Amino acid sequence: MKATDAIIQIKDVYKYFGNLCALDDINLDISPGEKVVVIGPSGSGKSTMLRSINRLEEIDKGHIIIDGKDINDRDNDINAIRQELGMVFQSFNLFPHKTVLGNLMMAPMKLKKLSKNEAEKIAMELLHKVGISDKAHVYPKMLSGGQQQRVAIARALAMNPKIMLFDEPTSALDPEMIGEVLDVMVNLAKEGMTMVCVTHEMGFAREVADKVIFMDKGKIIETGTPEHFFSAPEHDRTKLFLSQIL
Amino acid sequence: MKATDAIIQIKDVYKYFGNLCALDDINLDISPGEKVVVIGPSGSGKSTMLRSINRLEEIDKGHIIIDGKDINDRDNDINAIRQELGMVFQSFNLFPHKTVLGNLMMAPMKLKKLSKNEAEKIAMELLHKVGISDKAHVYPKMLSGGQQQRVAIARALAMNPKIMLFDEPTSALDPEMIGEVLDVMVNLAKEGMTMVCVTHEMGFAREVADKVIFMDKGKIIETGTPEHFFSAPEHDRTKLFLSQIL
Amino acid sequence: SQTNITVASDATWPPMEYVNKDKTITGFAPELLAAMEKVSDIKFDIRNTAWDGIFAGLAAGKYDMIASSVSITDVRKKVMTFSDPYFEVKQGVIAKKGANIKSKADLAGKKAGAQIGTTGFLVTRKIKGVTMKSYDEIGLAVEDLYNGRIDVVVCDDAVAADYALTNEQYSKDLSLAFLLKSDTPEYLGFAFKKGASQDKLKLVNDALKKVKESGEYDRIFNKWF
Amino acid sequence: MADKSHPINIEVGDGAAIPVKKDKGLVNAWSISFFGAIGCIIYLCLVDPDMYWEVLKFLPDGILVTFQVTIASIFLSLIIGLFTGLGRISDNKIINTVASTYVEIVRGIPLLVQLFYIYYALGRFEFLQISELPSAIIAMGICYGAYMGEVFRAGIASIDKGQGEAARSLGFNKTQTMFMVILPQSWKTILPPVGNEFIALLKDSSLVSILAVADILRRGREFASVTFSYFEAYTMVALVYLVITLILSKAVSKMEERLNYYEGY
Amino acid sequence: MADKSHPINIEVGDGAAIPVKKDKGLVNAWSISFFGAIGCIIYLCLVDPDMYWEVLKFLPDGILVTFQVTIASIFLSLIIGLFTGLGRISDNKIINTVASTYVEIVRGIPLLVQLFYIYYALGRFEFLQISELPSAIIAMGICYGAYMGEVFRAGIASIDKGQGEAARSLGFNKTQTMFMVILPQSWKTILPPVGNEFIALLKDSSLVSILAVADILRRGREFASVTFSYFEAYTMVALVYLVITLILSKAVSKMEERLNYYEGY
Ligand SMILES: Nc1ncnc2c1ncn2[C@@H]1O[C@H](COP(=O)(O)OP(=O)(O)OP(=O)(O)O)[C@@H](O)[C@H]1O
Ligand SMILES: Nc1ncnc2c1ncn2[C@@H]1O[C@H](COP(=O)(O)OP(=O)(O)OP(=O)(O)O)[C@@H](O)[C@H]1O
Ligand SMILES: [Mg+2]
Ligand SMILES: [Mg+2]
Repeated sequence: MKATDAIIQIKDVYKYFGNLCALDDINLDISPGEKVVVIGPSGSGKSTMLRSINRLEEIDKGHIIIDGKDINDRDNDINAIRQELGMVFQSFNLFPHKTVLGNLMMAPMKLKKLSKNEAEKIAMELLHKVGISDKAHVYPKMLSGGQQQRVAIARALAMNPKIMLFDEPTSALDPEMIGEVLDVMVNLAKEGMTMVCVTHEMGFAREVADKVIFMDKGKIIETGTPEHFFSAPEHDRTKLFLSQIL
Repeated sequence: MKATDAIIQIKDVYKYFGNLCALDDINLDISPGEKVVVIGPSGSGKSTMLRSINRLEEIDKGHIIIDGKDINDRDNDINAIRQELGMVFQSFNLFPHKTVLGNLMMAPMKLKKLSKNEAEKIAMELLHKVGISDKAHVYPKMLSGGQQQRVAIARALAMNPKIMLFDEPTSALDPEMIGEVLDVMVNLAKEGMTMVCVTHEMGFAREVADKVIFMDKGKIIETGTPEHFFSAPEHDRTKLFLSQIL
Repeated sequence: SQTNITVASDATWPPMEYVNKDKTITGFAPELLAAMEKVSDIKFDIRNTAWDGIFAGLAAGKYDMIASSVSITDVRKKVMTFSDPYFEVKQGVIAKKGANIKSKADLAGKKAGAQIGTTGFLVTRKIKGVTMKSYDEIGLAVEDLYNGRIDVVVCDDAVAADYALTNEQYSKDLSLAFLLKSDTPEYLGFAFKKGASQDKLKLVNDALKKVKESGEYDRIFNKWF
Repeated sequence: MADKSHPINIEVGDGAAIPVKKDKGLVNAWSISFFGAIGCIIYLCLVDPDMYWEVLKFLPDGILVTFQVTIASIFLSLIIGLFTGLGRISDNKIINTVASTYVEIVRGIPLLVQLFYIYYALGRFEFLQISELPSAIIAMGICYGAYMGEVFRAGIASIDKGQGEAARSLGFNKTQTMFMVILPQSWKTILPPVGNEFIALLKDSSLVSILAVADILRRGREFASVTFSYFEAYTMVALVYLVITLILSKAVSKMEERLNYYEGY
Repeated sequence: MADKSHPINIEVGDGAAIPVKKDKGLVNAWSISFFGAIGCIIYLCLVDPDMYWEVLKFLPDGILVTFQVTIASIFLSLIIGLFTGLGRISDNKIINTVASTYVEIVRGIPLLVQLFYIYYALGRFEFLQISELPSAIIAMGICYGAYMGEVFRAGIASIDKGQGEAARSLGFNKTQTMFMVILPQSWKTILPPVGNEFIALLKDSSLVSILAVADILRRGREFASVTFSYFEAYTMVALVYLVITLILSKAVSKMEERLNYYEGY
C-alpha cells in the first residue's frame, strides 16, 4: 500500500497538554475501507488521537491528512473536511432540543442544503437501518442509552461521511444495551465504511478489525491484526493490558 | 423485669411522614446497661426510631420516656434530657470549625459549665480511650473517616451520657476502618454503657448485643438474642433479610 | 442672647445661592443673611438641601427656615409663613439664540424645562400648548436646553441672566429671550413652618428691615446684579 | 457571576424576591404584600380621595413611560448582552478583553452616575441630539447590557461541551453551532434571570426620573411639589411600584415553574 | 435567591464584576480598567488642570461621606439581615411571615423611592427628627437589610443539616446551635456575597446625593452647577467611583481566594 492511497495519514504528530505529551510522535496510515480498533490504558491518548483527526484537538506538530487535505492547513475549510468524518461520542451528545428526526435532519438541511423532504427521507432510512424508526418524533431524553447511541450513529451517517470515528461508543451503556449498538457498528463495517474505533469490546475487534493499535503514554506501541493481539502480543505492556481487560 | 426499671420506655409510638407510617405502634423497653442492636431493611424506620428517642423527630402518638421523663412533655427540658443521650451519626457530623479537642470540649464547657482545664482533661482522657490523643489539635477534615467517627464517639461521651445511640456508625467507612470503630464500641459495651445501635455488623451484634430487634415497614417484627437470629429466626421476612446481609 | 436659626438652602441656584469652589454656600441670599446677623443676635446655620423636598423638610421640622429663592405665593402661604419680601423676581425665559421665541405666544408647541416645584415650573405648566419637563436642578435643565432636548428654560430672571450671560459656553448659544409678565409682582421671602417659630420670624423681619434701612442691602444687591 | 469555583455561591439578584413554590414564606409574603398593597390603595383612595385619588389619577402616563423605558431597555440590553456574553467567552483575545472591560467598567460605576454621564455626554454630540426618552433607554440599555452579558455567558457555559463538539464534528461552523445548537438550549437557563433583571430594570428605571423623564416617580414628585403632599404622593408611588413588581415577580415564578416541569425535552 | 430548584441558577449580583482568578478575561479587564482609570485621571488633570484638577480637589470630602454612608449602612444592614435571615428560616409562622414580607416589600420597591419615602416619612415623626446623613443611613440599611437577609439565609442553609442535629443531640438549644455551630461555619459562604453587597451598596449610596447628602456625586453636581461643566464633572465622578469599586472588587477577589485556599478547616 502506498502512502498516498491512505484516506487518513497521520504523520509525526505531537500534542501537548501543558507539559504532558498526550500524543508522542504518532504515525498511522489508514486506507479506504479499513477498520482500525484502538486500545490502550486510560490516559494513553486514544481519545486525543481520535479527536485530533477531527481537529477537535489542535495538534502541536506534524500533519494529519484526510483524503488528501491537511486539516491543519488554514487554506482548507475544516468544516467541509469534518463533513467527511462522522464522529460518535461516548456520551452520545444528541441535541436535546430537537426530536430524533430533527437531530438527523439538521446538518443535511443546513449544511448540504437538502430540502426538508430529502433530508427526512434519508433520516428515516437511517433510522430504519439502526432499528428505531418508531422513535422518530420522540425527544432524545425519552430514549434509553443504547437507543440514543444508535441515533447518534445515524446522525453522523446522515452527512454521508467517508470515515466514521467512534470514541468508546459503548462504555457509557448498561451491559444489556451494548449488543444493540455493536450490531449497528458491525453492519456498518460490513458495508465497507472506513472506521476508527476506540473500544475495549474485543469481540467486536475480532469480528471486524483489520488492524488493532495499542497505545500507551501517547505512543503507538504495537500494531497488528486482532489475531496477533489475542495470540502473540509482542510487548510486555500489551500483554499486561490485555490480561486485564480480557 | 418491671417496666419502671427501664431507662428507655417506648410506648405505642406512631410517626408519620405525610401518609407514610414510618413508626407503626412501636413498643420497646430497654433496661440500664442493656445493649440493643436494631436491624432491618432500608426504609424500615430504624433511624426514625433512634432519632425519636432523642426527639430529633417529633412523634405523632405515644410516649417515649427516658429515665422517667417523657421527652415530648413540654414541662421537661429536652436539652437537659438530650445531655443524657449521646448520639453518633453515620456521617460523623464533627464541627469542622473546631479542632478535635474543641469538638470534645465545647458542650461540657458551655452546657455543664466546666472550666477549660476540666473539660480539656476529660477530653484528653476520652481521646486516649478511642486511641487518637495524638490528633487533639488537628481539624476534623485532616482525619480519616474512622478517626472522625472515633472522635464523634468521644465527643458524645464527653457529656457523660447514660445512653449511647448509634445510627449505622460504620456504614460510611471504608472497610479497613470499620474495625477500629467497632473496637471502641465493643469496649464501651464492656464498660456497661446502655447502647442502642442501628448496624448491620452482625459480628458486633453477636459479640455484645443482649437483644436484637428486627424492623420492617415501621413495625418491630421480631425480637430476640443474637443466637436466636442466627440459628432460628421465626419470620420469613427476617429469614430473607438475614440471608441477604450475612 | 443669641438665637440660632437653621436654614435650608438649595445651593444650585446661582447667583442667588450656590456652592462656590471653596465648597461654601454663597450668593446674594447668604450674604444678605450674613448682613442680617451683623445687625441682630441671630446666628444662621445654612444647610445645603435638595430643592425637591425642601418644603417637606420644613414641615417635618428639620430646619427653622428656608432661604432658597422661595417666591411668596398664595398656595405656599397656606402651608407656610413668609417673612417680609427680600427680593423681587420675574420669571425669565432662556432660549437658544435664533430660536425666534420672543413672547408667551411663541411657547405653544414647545418643550419647556424648569426646576421641579419652582415658580417657573408652576407658571409654565399653566401655559397652554407647552410640554413641561421638571428637573431636580436648574443647571440640568439648562444643559438639556444647550443639548437641544428642550426649547426653553424658565426660572428666576436673575438666575436666567446668570446662566445665559455670564457662562462663556452657554452665552454663545443661549440668551434670555424675554420675561414672563405676571399681573402681580412676585417676591422672594424666607419661609417658616406654619404656626411655629413666630419669635424667630419677628427677629428675621427686624433684621431684614435694619439691613435695608442701612443701605447694606443695596450694596449687596449691586455686588451681585 | 455564576462562578463555580466556590462550593456554594450566594448571589442575591437585584430583582424582586421571586415567590417560588418551595419557599412557602415568600409565597405567603407575596399574598400579604400584594393584597395588602391593593387594599391600601383602595382604602386610601376611599378615605381621602382629595389627596390619594388625585395622586393616583396623576400617575398613569408615568406608568406608561416606566414600562416604555423598561421594555425598550431590556430589548436593547438583551442585544448588547448577547454580544457581550459571546465576547466574554470568545477565544479572540481582543474581543474578549473588550467585552470584559465593558463589563468591568459598567459594573464599577453607579447606575445613576452612568445615567447622568451617558445622558449628558450623548447630548454633547450633535448627531446624537435625541430626545430624553431614547437617551434614557440607550443609557439603561448600555448599563444593563453588562449584566445581561453575564447572564448569557453563564447560560452558554451551562451547556455541556459535548454539544458544541457534536455540532462541530458534523461540520457546523462556530457561529452556526452557537446559534443553532448552544443558544436554543440555553434559553431555559437564561430566561429566569432575564425575568429577574427585567424586574430589577423596572425598579432602576425610577432613576431616569432624575433625568426629568416623566416616569411614575417623576409624576409623583411633580404632584408633591405642587401640593406639598410628599407623604401621600410617595406612599402612592411606592404602592404602585410594589403592585407592579409583585405582579411581575409572580409571573417570573410561574415561568420558572413551567420551565421546571416542561417535559418537551 | 440561592434557589436550588433549578439545575443551574444564574444570578448576576448587583455588585461589581469580581476579577476571580479563573476568569482571565475579567482579570485582564480589571487591570485595563483600573490603570486606565488612574491614567485618565492623571492625564486629564495634567492636560486641563483648571477644570479636572479643580473637580478632583472638590471631591475628597464627598468620598469620605460616601464611605461613611456605605460603612454605616452595611453594618446596619448586617444586623437587620441577620435577624431577617433567621426569621426567614424560622419555624414560627408569624416571625417567618413578618421577615418574608419585609423582604418581599423592600425588594419590590425601587431603592430611590424607598429612600425618598423613608427620608420624608421618617421626618414626619417628631422624635425621628434626625439630619439627612443618619436618615440616609437608616434608609439604606433598611433596604439592604432585606438583601443581607437573603445572604444570611442562604449561608445558613448551606450548612449541612447534620451539624445542627449533632449540636442539638449534645444538648445545645436552638439559639446556642445557631450562634455556636451554624453561623461560625457559614461565614465562609456569607463573606464573599457580603463583600459584593458592600460594593453594590457603595454604588447605590450615590442615590443619597438626591437627598442632598454631600457624597461624591453631590459634590460633582455642585461643582457642575456652578461651572456648568457637566461633562468634566461627571467624567471625574465616574472615574473616582470606578477606581474605588475596582479596588474593592480586587479586595473581594483576594478574600475569595483566601477563603478558598484557607486550610484551617
Ligand atoms: N483538555 C485537556 N487538558 C489537559 N489534559 C488533557 C486534556 N484532554 C486530555 N488530557 C490528558 O491527556 C492524556 C490523554 O488523554 P486521552 O483522553 O486521550 O486518553 P484516553 O486514552 O482516551 O483515556 P480514556 O481511556 O480514559 O478515555 C491524559 O493524561 C489526559 O489527562
Ligand atoms: N424527613 C423525612 N421526610 C419524609 N420521609 C422520611 C423522612 N425521614 C425518613 N422518611 C421515610 O421514613 C421511612 C423510614 O425511614 P428511616 O430513615 O427511618 O429508615 P431506615 O430504616 O433508617 O433506613 P436506612 O437503612 O436506609 O437508613 C422511609 O420510607 C423514609 O423514606
Ligand atoms: Mg478517552
Ligand atoms: Mg437509617
